[in-house]
Amino acid sequence: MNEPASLWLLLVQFAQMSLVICLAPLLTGLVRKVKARLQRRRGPPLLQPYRDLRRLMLKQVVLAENASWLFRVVPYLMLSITWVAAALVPTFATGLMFNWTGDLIAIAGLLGAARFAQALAALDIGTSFGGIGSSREVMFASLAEPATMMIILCVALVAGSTQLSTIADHMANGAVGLRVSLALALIALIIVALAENARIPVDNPATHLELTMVHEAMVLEYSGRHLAMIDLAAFLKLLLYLSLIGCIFFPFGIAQAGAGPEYYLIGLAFYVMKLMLGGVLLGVFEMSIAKLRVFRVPNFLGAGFMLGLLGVLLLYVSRGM
Amino acid sequence: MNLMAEAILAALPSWFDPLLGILLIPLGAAAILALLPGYRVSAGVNIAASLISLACAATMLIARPQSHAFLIVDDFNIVFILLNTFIAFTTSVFSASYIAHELETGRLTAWHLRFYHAMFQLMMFGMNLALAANNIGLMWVAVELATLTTVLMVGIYRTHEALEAAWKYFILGSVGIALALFGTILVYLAARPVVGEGLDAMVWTTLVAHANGLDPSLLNIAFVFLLLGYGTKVGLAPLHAWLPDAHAESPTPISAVLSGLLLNVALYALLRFKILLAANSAAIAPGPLLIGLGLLSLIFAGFMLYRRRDIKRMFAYSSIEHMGIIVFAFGMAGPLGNLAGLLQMTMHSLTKSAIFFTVGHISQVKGTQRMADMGGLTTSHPFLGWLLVAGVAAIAGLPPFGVFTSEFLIVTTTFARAPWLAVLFVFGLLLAFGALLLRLTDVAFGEVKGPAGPVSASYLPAVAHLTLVLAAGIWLPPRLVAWFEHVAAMLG
Amino acid sequence: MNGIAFDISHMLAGFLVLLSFLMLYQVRLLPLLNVLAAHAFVLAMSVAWQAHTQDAPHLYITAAIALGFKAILVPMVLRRMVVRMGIHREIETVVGIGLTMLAGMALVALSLEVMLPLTAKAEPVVREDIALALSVVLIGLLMMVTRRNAVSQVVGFMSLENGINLAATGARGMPLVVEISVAFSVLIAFIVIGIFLFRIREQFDTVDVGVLDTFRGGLR
Amino acid sequence: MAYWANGLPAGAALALTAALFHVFNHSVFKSLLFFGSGAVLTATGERDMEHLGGLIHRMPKTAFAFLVGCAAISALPPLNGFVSEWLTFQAIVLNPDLPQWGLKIAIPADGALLALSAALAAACFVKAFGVCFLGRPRSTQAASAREVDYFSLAPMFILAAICLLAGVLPGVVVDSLEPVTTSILGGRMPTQLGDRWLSLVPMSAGRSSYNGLLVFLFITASTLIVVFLVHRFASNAIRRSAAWDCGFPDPRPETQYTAESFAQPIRRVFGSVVFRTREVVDMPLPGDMRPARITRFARDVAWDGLYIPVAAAVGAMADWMNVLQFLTIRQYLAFVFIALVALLTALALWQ
Repeated sequence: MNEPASLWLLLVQFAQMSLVICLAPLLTGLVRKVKARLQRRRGPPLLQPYRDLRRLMLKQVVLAENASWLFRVVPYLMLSITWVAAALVPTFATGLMFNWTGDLIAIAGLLGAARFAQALAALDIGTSFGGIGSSREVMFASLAEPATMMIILCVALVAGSTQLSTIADHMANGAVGLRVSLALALIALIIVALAENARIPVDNPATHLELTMVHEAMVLEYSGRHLAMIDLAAFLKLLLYLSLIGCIFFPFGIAQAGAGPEYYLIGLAFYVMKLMLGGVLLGVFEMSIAKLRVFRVPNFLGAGFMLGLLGVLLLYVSRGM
Repeated sequence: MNLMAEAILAALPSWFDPLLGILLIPLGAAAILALLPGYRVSAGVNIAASLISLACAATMLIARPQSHAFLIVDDFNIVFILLNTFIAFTTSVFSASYIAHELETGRLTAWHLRFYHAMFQLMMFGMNLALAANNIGLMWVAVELATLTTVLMVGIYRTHEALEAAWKYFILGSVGIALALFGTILVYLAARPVVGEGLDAMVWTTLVAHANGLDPSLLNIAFVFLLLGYGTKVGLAPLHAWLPDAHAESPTPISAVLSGLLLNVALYALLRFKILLAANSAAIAPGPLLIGLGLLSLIFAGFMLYRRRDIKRMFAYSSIEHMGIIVFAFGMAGPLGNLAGLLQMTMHSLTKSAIFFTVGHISQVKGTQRMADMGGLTTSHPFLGWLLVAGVAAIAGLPPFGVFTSEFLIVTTTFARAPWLAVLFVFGLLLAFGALLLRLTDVAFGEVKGPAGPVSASYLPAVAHLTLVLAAGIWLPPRLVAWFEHVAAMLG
Repeated sequence: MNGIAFDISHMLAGFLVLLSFLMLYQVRLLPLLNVLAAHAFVLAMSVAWQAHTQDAPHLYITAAIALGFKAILVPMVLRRMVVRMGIHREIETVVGIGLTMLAGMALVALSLEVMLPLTAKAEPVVREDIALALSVVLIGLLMMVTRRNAVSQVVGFMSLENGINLAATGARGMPLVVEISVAFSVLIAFIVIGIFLFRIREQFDTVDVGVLDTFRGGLR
Repeated sequence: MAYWANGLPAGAALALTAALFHVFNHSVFKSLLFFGSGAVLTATGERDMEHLGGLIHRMPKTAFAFLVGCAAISALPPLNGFVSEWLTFQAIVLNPDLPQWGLKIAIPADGALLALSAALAAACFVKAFGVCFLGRPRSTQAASAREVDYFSLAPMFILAAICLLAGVLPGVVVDSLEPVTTSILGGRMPTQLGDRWLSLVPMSAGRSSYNGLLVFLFITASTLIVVFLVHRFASNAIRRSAAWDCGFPDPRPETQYTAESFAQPIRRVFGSVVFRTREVVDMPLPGDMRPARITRFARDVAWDGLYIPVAAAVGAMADWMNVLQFLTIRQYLAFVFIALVALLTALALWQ
């Protein structure tokens, strides 16, 4: 650690971790509220996700006969991995104590691990729903992951490092200016975020229609506390992507490393405001577009991948000028 | 080693001159064999004569007889003489069992046998004379005698194809020989003003001594004629037409001798004149001519290998390909190039004759030479099949065997001096490699085709040759390398 | 070599080249054999004359061989064989007679162009002999290449061999000339016997027509 | 190679270490996976994935080791596969200002291909593990499989441990590779072990670093917290019942996803480009009782594009040359004649 491990820094780190896990359900509640409002209905209250989680936590778990130990271990794994990934992303301040443990690639890797575990759990029961869910998820991943890598490459080339906090600092105060490749990377990141979080154009989070669901198909067999953990992991993932977009592309207001507590509060305020804005935008976007056919999604994700690659190429080429 | 040498020398009677030995013994044996009726005895005499001439050649290795106007033994031709006599000996052992089988099947009658053995020894006499000749005219006559005897042997089966092959060989051979003679006359003409008229203008040693004084332009013309003349006998590409048919239609011991020995003798004659030309600074460098012909025959034979149906004809084309490689190596010249050429020639003779030994027995067992009708050899005749596989692996130039070492040396020298040439060379090698292995898999592996009866074969010669080649591939004794390097320096 | 001797040997060699051209011109087999006999006779004369001028007695033996064997014996045997075996009399040429003559002309020019600047140092008679000998050799080869009949190709080979004999004798003091000419005559003897033994009728290209179709067409 | 050619020893050392690290990793987890498949083969006598399934219930230990292998090969963070991929990415990101234009395009393309292959590997091993070990057994042998003996289990677990250790302590491996890079390239990566908390620092601390140990500790810590919280507050009642069958009570194992159907989406996305795959669906008309069939045609583009044309060219050339075997003696003589005349004219002109 770059300065003596004082209790204060540890405290800030834990504050970030707990903040992340508390805000996640609120964000999803907000998105659902916005969508309902746009459909001219009142919709569930903002805190409904918290109540759902509590209800699921207390309910009894119904396991299929064929479920193995893997099926029961996966929810815990998924929640902890996603929570670690979310904790690594700087929210209200950069340069936190554990920032150098993992960079952007580590976060992508952790998300990959969570997806890997979930796909396996889906196959465990041996019903065709799990199969359809995981095979489609794996197909989307085989396009989304390269796109993520391209975005990371692009951003790393601009900022000179793959470390998230250094990227955020560089973006915040570096004379970055408006770069075409960064814009391309942003659009690609949005496309990947939509695919990863199973939002509308790629997959409908609210549906139970066998043919269309991907994410829901994988978690069909889960119930009780397992389902609660998986839902929480999903909420965390959505929050992670929004904070990722926030800290890389809109870093204003984020507190610099080692700044006083009052900067943290300002940073926190900006962060919450960014989240709310992101949630609303996501709700509006989901309302304005219909779900793509499953085999049109590869073109959609392919476009993301191409944009990322184009961004990187532009960076390589422009640097040579 | 030299302790043992002194012991042998002391034992030898003083009058015995090994040089005359390697000439008179085959001649005498030929005369005797012409009279011997019984097959078993004549085969024995044949083997004995070859063994004695091999012994003489070996003693010559130790105690070098002094050369005179007509006969010479120097470092250069001792390599060829030793190789010739050794392979002749192993071929005579092989031909004993091969001919016995031919007698049973009735393809050859007793009268043929007498003629065959006499011609065999006469051919040996012709070749040894050609190798030992110091006088280029004498060398020409000897090569012509060897050609004549082999033509008669090619036509021994008297089938239509055999006669047609013998006829083609005869005509092309005679035209080649005639051109070579014209070349020899031109060399004499070039030497006459410098060395003076008469016999010593034809003696090779004096020619080399005065090489620089000879008229270069006349030498060039002479070399062109000699290249085309003796080149026909070496079987280089545009002049090769007689070789595949002669090999395919003649009895296998003869095709083994043809590709193992006769090609080398003709190459030896060509190299004698190359030394002459290289010694004369003003004359054109023989290198490019040799490289051109060598490369042409390598690539041509490589392509022709793919469509062959007769197994012996395929290995005949492989001989053309390897003579192309050897001539290419000597064309590259330089110490490493010549060394590689010599090594490649030795390895090729040993491997190719071993292959022909196995192919001889295979065609006897399967009763045919068409590759389509023979298959699954490693299952029907395991020892024979695996011997063939080893032989083909060696000839294709796979690593453990000596052929790979020499080809490797050639490629290194060529890459050092002319990379694009090396690319062409390697392309030719790959072509031949592909064709040979493609054919081998049909014949050696797969399900058994053709009769699978027991075969009474003498495996010893083929095994002896392949072990020698394998040994050369793994470790070359320093004395041998020094000896070859000295010869390579001579070759210029 | 005073003027007269040079002129005679030059005249004989030139006459030999003329006969070679005459051979190219022949259309029927029997007259071709007569020209061959004349060709060998002139060779014998020139060898004898060389023997006389170079006072090399052994050359007379070569002259005798050339006269007896090649001028008389071989053409006679060939003629009887052609008559008795009914070998096809008409000479089929690959390329028209006119074109072959032109090619022959070009070959003579080539050999003169190649040989003469070379042997500048040697005596004029030797240069003449070698140049003309080369042209006879080339014409002989041309004849072998452009004729379809077996016998006419053998005649081409013999004329080629005569050219080489001329060169050998022209090279003053060349040893072993006798042995070489003996070896060659043995060769020719074998060829002639070969024709008779194997009964070559139609195409020299194959032993006999029957063989033609079985062995073309990729059986090999 | 590119960095070395452009005289960047540090970058070259990093790239070479990444490559060597991956070679080491590959040998570890690939042999682990092979041991696993060997164990499955001995236990069930089956190699075809379509006949396996549900082995996790009967061979739990092999399944666990195989799972660690699959996770490692799919480059998932705590394990070693991820570290070598991470190092390779660092090498790619390292310095984009290479002079050669070709490299400017090639390096990002490399990055893209690397990412694509990592993702596809993950997909492949989800399929491998899911179809073989999870779900319900598709054949009697799979149903009656028994766990293999400890002798074959031991190597698997040792290798799995190595995977985890190399993933958690990459510094150890990188430093052991250091003599190799110095001997080959002269340059070397900064020593890793000296750094606090053993984090992997490819170039300089400021740029980027990855700490395998802490990530692993983080994951275990948060898992423990979650487990503690859930077991503390949530109910831990469990009830077993039949899986959701959406109204079609058909227990046959064939209704599960097989390896073929699992890969069908990916094949449809990538296959048409790479292997020219074409799927023909034969749907019977309504009322016609014969089963619908879907047939798939795939072509190996490399085989058709490269090998066959070369073989055909050599064959054609061989055919064309083959004519030369069947000429007449006169034509062969013509070759000799032409060669002679050509050489003589060359000499005449040359002299």
